[in-house]
Amino acid sequence: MNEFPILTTILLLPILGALLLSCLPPLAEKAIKVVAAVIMGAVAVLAVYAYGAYDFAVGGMQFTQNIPWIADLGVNYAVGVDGMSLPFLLLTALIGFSAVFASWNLEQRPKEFFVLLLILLAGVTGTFIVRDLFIFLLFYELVVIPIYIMVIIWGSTKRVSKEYAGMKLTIYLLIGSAFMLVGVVALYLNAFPAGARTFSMELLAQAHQLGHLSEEFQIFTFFLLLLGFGSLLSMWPFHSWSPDGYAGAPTAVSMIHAGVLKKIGGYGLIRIGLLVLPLGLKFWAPLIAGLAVVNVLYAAFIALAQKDLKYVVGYSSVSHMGYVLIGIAALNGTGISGAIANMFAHGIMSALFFAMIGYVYEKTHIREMDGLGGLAHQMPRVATGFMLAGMASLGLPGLIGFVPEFTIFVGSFGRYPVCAVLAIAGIVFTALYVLRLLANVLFGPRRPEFDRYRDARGAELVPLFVLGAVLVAFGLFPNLLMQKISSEVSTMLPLLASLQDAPALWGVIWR
Amino acid sequence: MTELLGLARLSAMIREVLTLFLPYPDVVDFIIGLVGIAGIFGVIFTAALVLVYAERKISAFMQVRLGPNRVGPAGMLQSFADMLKLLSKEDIIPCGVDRWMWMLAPVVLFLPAATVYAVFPFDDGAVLADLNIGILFVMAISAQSTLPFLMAGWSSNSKYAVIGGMRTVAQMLSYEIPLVFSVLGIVMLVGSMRLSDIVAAQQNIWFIVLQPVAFVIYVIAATAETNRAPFDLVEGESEIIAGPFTEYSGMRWAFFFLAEYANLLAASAIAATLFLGGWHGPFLPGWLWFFIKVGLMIFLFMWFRWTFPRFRIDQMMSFGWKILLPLALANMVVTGIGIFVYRLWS
Amino acid sequence: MNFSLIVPELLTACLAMFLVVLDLLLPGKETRRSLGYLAVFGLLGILAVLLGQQEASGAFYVNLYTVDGYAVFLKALFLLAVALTLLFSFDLIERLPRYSGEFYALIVFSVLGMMLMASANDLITLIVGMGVMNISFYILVGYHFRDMRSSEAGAKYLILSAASTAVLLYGASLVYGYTGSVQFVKIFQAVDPSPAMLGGMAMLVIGLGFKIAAVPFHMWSPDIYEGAPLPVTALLAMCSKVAAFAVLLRLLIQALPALADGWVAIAALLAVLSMIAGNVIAMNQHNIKRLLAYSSIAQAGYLLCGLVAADQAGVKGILFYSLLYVFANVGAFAVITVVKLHSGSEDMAAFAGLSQKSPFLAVVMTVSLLSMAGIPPMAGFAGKLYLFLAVVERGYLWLALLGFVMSMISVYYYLLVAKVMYWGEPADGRRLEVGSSLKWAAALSLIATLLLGVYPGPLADAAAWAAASLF
Amino acid sequence: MLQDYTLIGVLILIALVVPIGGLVASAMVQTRKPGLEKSLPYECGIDPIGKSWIQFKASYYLYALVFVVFDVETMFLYPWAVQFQQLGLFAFVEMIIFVAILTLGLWYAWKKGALEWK
Amino acid sequence: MIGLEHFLAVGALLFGIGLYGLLSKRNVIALLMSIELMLNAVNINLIAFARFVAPDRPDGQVFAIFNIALAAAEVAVGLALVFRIYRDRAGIDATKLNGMKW
Repeated sequence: MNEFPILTTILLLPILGALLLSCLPPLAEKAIKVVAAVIMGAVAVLAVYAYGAYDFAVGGMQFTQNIPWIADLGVNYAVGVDGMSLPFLLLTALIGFSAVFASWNLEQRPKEFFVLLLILLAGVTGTFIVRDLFIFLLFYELVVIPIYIMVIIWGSTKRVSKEYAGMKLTIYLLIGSAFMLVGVVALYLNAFPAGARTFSMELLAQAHQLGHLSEEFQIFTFFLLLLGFGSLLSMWPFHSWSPDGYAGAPTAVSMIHAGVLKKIGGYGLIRIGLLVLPLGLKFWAPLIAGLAVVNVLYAAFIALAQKDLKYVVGYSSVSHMGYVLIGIAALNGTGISGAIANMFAHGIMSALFFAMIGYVYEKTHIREMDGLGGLAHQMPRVATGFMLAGMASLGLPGLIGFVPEFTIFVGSFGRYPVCAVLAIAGIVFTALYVLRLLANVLFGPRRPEFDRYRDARGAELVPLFVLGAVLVAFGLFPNLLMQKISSEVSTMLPLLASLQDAPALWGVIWR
Repeated sequence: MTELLGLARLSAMIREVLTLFLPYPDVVDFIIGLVGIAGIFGVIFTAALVLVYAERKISAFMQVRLGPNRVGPAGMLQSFADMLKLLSKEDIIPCGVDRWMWMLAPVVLFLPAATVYAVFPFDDGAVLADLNIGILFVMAISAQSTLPFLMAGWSSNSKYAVIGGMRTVAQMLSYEIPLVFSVLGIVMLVGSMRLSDIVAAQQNIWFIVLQPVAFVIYVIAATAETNRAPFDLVEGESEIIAGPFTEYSGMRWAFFFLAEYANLLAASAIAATLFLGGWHGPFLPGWLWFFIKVGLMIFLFMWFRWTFPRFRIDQMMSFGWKILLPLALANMVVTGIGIFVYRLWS
Repeated sequence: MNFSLIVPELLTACLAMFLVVLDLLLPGKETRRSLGYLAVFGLLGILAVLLGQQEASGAFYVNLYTVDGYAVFLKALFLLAVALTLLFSFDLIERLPRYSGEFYALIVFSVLGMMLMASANDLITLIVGMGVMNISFYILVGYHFRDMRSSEAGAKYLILSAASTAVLLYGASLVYGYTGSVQFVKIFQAVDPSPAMLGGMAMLVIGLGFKIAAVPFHMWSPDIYEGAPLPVTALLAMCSKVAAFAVLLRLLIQALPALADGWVAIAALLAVLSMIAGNVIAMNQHNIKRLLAYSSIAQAGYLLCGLVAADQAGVKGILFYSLLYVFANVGAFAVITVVKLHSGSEDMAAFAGLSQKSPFLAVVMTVSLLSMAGIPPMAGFAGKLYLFLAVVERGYLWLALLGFVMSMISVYYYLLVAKVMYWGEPADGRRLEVGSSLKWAAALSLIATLLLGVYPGPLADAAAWAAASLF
Repeated sequence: MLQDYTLIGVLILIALVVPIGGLVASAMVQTRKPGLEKSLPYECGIDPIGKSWIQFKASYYLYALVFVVFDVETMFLYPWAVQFQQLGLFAFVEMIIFVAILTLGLWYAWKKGALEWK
Repeated sequence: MIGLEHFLAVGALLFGIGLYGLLSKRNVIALLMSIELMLNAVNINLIAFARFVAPDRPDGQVFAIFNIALAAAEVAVGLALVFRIYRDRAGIDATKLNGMKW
């Protein structure tokens, strides 16, 4: 316990940064941006260090810290990372770092923007590293408010007004979380008898083993959680906030939101849904799989019909989340590993996507595909970023997207063959809309009206390099990622195995 | 001599006689009480007749003229003549009045005027009901006479009456407060609200000496409470005809009149009891002393009437609230301090 | 007699009268802003005195008046709530037709009444405290006498409240008659569930239930809340309700534990009715004050859950929740004040586009409303958790579940307001004028709401300490 | 004690009977000649104009309100005054405070013009 | 002899009358008067109890005195408000107090 509290530092740095920024004069734009960059840089370095320093041999939670927070409720400020949360921590730090640079040219009220950005990042980081459900909830909701404000102030009004987008996003997330709250409180009350109550995720996970949670209770509570996490993960039919929200949000928010925030949903489904309420997940898994297929296909179709770049990527992210869901629903080690990995991969590529769209829009003030074209001539660097993100998105081997998706298919095929096949079919549509996008925006004849726009340069290149490097590196060496994940998933295998005979929705209906 | 002619002795004699016929002491007490009640009504009616005459004579005296002098010797029977006239006058009920209220008003006015007499110590031991809250009873009951004025004024369907009724209420309410506060000093001195105790406490020294300010306040406030000049705005005939009584005539009017004189007598009796030592006095029997003092007070009130010009209503109101009330409060505090100083000193 | 025990009350009374005197001395034309600040800082000073002597506890004047942790906590709550309320309502008070000096004095008097109620340990003190509070509130509710609704609300409040007080008093007289004492403690000793005694207690509870505005004694509150001037509405929603709760808890828990089975069932019924009716009717309101009125009925329902628990945890939940409800209310009403001053209306429509005019205020409003709804990380979540937890421990799981479901329903109408603020287009382009003191109050409530939500520990400890003194 | 009040009750009864008796007696001896002119409300001889139940100036009500407050305070003062000599200095100081508050009220009413005949 | 029950009966009757008036009258003044009746019923109860149940302690009487003071203050404020309403809309019918919907 005497070691350096690395996770707390990661968590506190952005908050300290936010405080520091709020003390700076609002006109010192440069200083504000530099401070934010330095802070997030430090966070990224620490996160990378943590990623590297995690000891597989030992496994489990590491870098832990445990401070009693609200004694009478059994709430502890407990942090720690394991193989499952590490990728998300890294993801957050990298995207956060990139997001600062993606907003480098922001001119409207930069001080407030970066303050909120840092708070947002602190919140997101918090959700991934805390091991206490109560604190998890606090961070979870803490995230919503800065997003809300950032969308309505710095967002852009295109197809829908930014107020509409911000509000829709908030309402969906809040209502989803409201159901989740009920579930969590019910869980808290039922897991342990009075006096021994706790919010600690690990202890709660033992409640199932101890037989404290009845099957009916798990089924009911999991459904409530599914509503919350599902809407965060943009599970159909709770997805519609997502494209609108991305379209309305400023670049950095889109990046963080698509890249990291959504993943809280998937993370929560595994961390709480699977580990704490396994019987519930098992029961609802067929439904999740079914909805996941709808997610994949429906969103891909819609994406095909979109003209606005952000909407294309927005629906694409909804579609990708379908894969994640199907991986979770597979309820085997492979599927779950794939789901986690896919979330990481999608985070990186969608962040890169949004960053690039942000550059294009910032320079040309056009987001419609029809108005763009041939940008590869004028902006080769941006085009490279687009290409990387697009190829990763359609699962090109050698890039980050391939291995996770493949793993998911392998995992889910055994359990839901029809769904898996349908989802694989979805890849075709993905390829279609990604290629259409790339073709429409980047290629084609050189358009002279874009000649006056300069390519991304200087600080703007940071997101491209950082995210692109990860994209390629993790694509070429998937073990960097998969090893961590599977080390953690392997500890879940006994649990998964014990679920084999538990009743599931389909079974109930067939019978 | 004083004992021989005292009312207490009278009641003792009656008791003796009655006990011969009736073996139940309760019933005897009750009958003696009834006799007392009869006495009280006798006093009220006699006083009304006398006072009507006296007022005319005194006003005439003040204005250096004769006053009533035709009916009976020196006009002494004038009051009886008036009474007969009023008795036989036609009872007109004006159209548009609120009938019940209008008819009830004179009756209701007479009630409190008569009831207060129950607690007056006319003589040593001659009290109809020697209540331990005597003075509070007096204050409470006499305050009730506000209501019939308002009833009469309001129900008469006449502008003068309405204005008169409103004025009465305003005036009587305003002077009620200093009146009540002025008596507090005496209660503090005596440590009892029983009127006989208060009288007994004045054996050696009258409270007019110890509470001169209270006396002045009381007299002024009582004048206003009885709606007498210079506070007769209620019925000031040059302003609002006769105020609430404008529409009354005959016997009904007579009862207003009767009640007014009963009130005057009561106010004087209270003053005599509280400030002038009640029935205390040398040589003469107590009840005689009492009536002498009451007579003096009545004379004082009548003197006022023919000496001071009538107040304007705003003057009257601000006088009550801004001068009398603070004065009464100050009097109370000073009395308290005085008592403490006296205690320390002795 | 240990007078140091009642120093805060004495100071409050002095402050109120001092305000009256100063108001008379100041020239007539001057705005009474200085008086307002004096009131605020005076109350805060009294709060400091109160907290400084929190160790002092004991009974004053043959048990008529007790000073214990419970009372101190509630008094601190009242002082804080009123100080904050005054802080945000200066501008509004100065727009009242006349007599803004008295407004401050009356509010301070009402605080005095509440403080008396918090400490009341016998029926007489209870009646006196309640009377002082009530009468101040009658005047305050009808204060805006150019506004017909205000005087109408004042009259209605007076009649209904006085009637309920009469019922309460009749009950009190019966209780006194059958126990021979007015002290709560003696009532406890003499308890003998004869029908008359039970009837008396029932009438007492009905009278207090009216003040709490628990269904079915709630009919007055929407109208009164709508008609009263804004700061008064705020105080009615927070303080008068909590003051009545203070008495109810002391009376039932301290004096009548023997009859707990009976009144717990009644409290549970009232809680259910209040939560359901308050939340359901609130969904259909367009006037923001009415909406908050119904919402406060629902809040009374949540608080009643703590009474159902009838143990230390329940009381702690009530105390904790009351305090955070104060902060949420201050935030919400501060924003409503701005909107009212700006547009002259309290309709939901007047909030349209507030986010564009003042993002800060929109955030304050949203956070406050979400705190009332009980969404983390706002304080309301922790509060509801404490309350429902206490209920569950006693085996009323269904009540807690109902409470949570109702909280979720409430999210709907709270978010409607947020929707209007962020979604709607502002009706005009005028700049929003926000006084600096109002900003302070709003910011304070915002910070407190968030802080209590994230780190409720110390306050929960304080509430637990206060609750412990009741048992 | 009770007998005292019984006597007072009898006194009140008689006081009620006396005026009624007077009215009855008067009714027996008087002559009646009703007429419209006679029964018109008095307005200096001309026909009455307008309604007589008119709205009155606020001052009347203000005085009444101030009265209610002050009158009830005396209720606290009288019991105190009776026991004054036994209670000692402490109660006296308390009552001075009470009177001071009362005076404050009076001053307030004064300053605010409630005692002005407007 | 007159005992506690008689006083209580009077109190209850008075309270009932007040309650009836409160529920049936429409004039605000009448409502105030009904409330006064109820409060006076309480006072009768208190004094009777003080006399018969606990004659050694002054609790009941003190209670009653405070009651009276409170009732007076309530009425003073009530009348002021009624006066205000009367001036504003020339009528004090309680059913007309409907500027706001219930």
